[in-house]
Amino acid sequence: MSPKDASTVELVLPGKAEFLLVARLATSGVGLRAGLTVDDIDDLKVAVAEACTNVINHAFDDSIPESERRILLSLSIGKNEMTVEVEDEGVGFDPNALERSQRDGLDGQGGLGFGLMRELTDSLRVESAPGSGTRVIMVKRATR
Amino acid sequence: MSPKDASTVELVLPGKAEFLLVARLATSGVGLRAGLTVDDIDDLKVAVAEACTNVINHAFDDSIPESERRILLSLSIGKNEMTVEVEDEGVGFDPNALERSQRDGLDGQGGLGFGLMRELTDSLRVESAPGSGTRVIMVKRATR
Amino acid sequence: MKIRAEQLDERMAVSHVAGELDAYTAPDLRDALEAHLQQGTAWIIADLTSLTYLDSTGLGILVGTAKKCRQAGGDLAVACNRKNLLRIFQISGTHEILNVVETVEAARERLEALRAQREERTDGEATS
Amino acid sequence: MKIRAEQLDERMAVSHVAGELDAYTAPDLRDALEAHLQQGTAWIIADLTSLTYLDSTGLGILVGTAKKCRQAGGDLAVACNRKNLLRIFQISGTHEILNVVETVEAARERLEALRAQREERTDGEATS
Ligand SMILES: Nc1ncnc2c1ncn2[C@@H]1O[C@H](COP(=O)(O)OP(=O)(O)O)[C@@H](O)[C@H]1O
Ligand SMILES: Nc1ncnc2c1ncn2[C@@H]1O[C@H](COP(=O)(O)OP(=O)(O)O)[C@@H](O)[C@H]1O
Repeated sequence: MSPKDASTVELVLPGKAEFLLVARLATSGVGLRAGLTVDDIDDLKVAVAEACTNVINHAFDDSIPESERRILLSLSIGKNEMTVEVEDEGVGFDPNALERSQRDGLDGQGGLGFGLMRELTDSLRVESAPGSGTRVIMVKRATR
Repeated sequence: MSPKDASTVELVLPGKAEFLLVARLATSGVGLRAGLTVDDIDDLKVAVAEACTNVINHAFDDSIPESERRILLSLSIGKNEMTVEVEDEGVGFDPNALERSQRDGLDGQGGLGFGLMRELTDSLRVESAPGSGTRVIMVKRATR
Repeated sequence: MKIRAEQLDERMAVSHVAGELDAYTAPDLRDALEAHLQQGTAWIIADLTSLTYLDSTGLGILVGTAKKCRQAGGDLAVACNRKNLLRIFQISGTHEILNVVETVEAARERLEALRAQREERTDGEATS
Repeated sequence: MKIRAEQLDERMAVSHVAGELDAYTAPDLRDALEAHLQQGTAWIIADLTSLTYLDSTGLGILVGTAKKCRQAGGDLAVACNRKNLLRIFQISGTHEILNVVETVEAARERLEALRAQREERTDGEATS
């Protein structure tokens, strides 16, 4: 792992709920340096935690040993914005099937995670395919 | 970079003072999960920041482009303790020369950083040599 | 996250929740709310006025508990006054079904009112 | 980190510092303290009662400023009451030379006393 530039922080976190706190704190720290407001940061913390929680809940099947269940989190300071990438090397999924599951909403088995990510950031992109891991890219602009 | 086990968080930070805050916040998060007290964490945050500040101030000469000036921070949860490694691929130094510089104390040009790291942790090891980068390994036990 | 249980009357209780509610701490909240239901308390207030963080995992537990409360003849209300958390209730569309109000007092009033309605309806059915 | 300057009298000023003082924010404190000296104020109080973080970089600036104050005929005192920061002053051995006391009031008294001593001594020299 090597940061793309001198304003990116990269983290490798074990894929366990225990470390969601660390993901949120790192997001806060970079967010402050990126000039985000406290409200922006509150929103982005939830979006980042949703993406990380998805990795923990969905990315790993039994074939992946615990020691290889990792979350790769990249936090980049841009011009009046911050970009977050949440990546895993897990089972992947078909992002096109998402829209269907969104309709279930909270009542069904899911879909709320991506809904919150979309609402709480300014841009959301999901790169995934069955068998090839997942990358979620979110941009949060500084309001002010 | 691949974590040694399922209880290690690894960070790659740009070697700039701007990101010391992120190093401290990540230390807090892992410290809480490691069962450290708030006082333990306050101490360890300073020790980690001292090691990172040294990387920023001493590790890089003009031959190293900004994009390669990185701090590698590894935070591991152990049994009633937490281990921190701060690593750089910079110019390195002779740790044996440290004792001399310590005598200067605050009045001289330095030596306070390692003094604080030693006092604020339960174990400190410095691995370095001119030309081969530096690794500082600190252990903080949970008091309680 | 810290949770403290308070029994208001035979059928109504509060879980006072402080700190951060995420996938790591959520099981503790689920257990605490489940305990109320197990004890026959189906009118539950989740006091989140000291909660600083909430995401979909916490929402899922609150929504699931609200359903169980209703199945048991009661309901759930949430006390919450922090802007960042209220935003989460709003954009997730859970503000109404979770009876989100600003204070524990207001939550209690909300549940008392629902209970009165429920009893009226039952009385009506019984006498019709 | 936030800094607010307050002039107490012609020769004494306070820098009220809040937040975190590390290698990133240190230049701002150095500039603020330097500004007092530039304006001829050599008796300086660093009010760190709202500071939450301090390490060797901040200590370096405080020690450097204390020296300059003394060279200019004044001195520096630090107001600090947080346990974690006091530990840093103690183990770095800077508690005495930085005149660390708990409140801005106590810091002012300390500097007034030093100033009185200094003037007495100067008077003594002048009349001897
Ligand atoms: N990192 C991931 N790896 C594999 N599948 C994922 C990942 N993230 C999301 N998914 C899939 O997308 C679905 C929708 O996710 P989300 O909107 O967060 O809701 P929920 O997590 O509640 O199901 C998940 O149920 C899962 O099937
Ligand atoms: N990461 C590093 N790379 C190169 N040299 C270092 C590094 N860390 C420490 N040093 C050397 O060790 C000396 C002592 O460090 P320290 O005790 O922290 O005091 P100070 O940083 O104030 O000089 C430094 O002056 C420097 O020469």
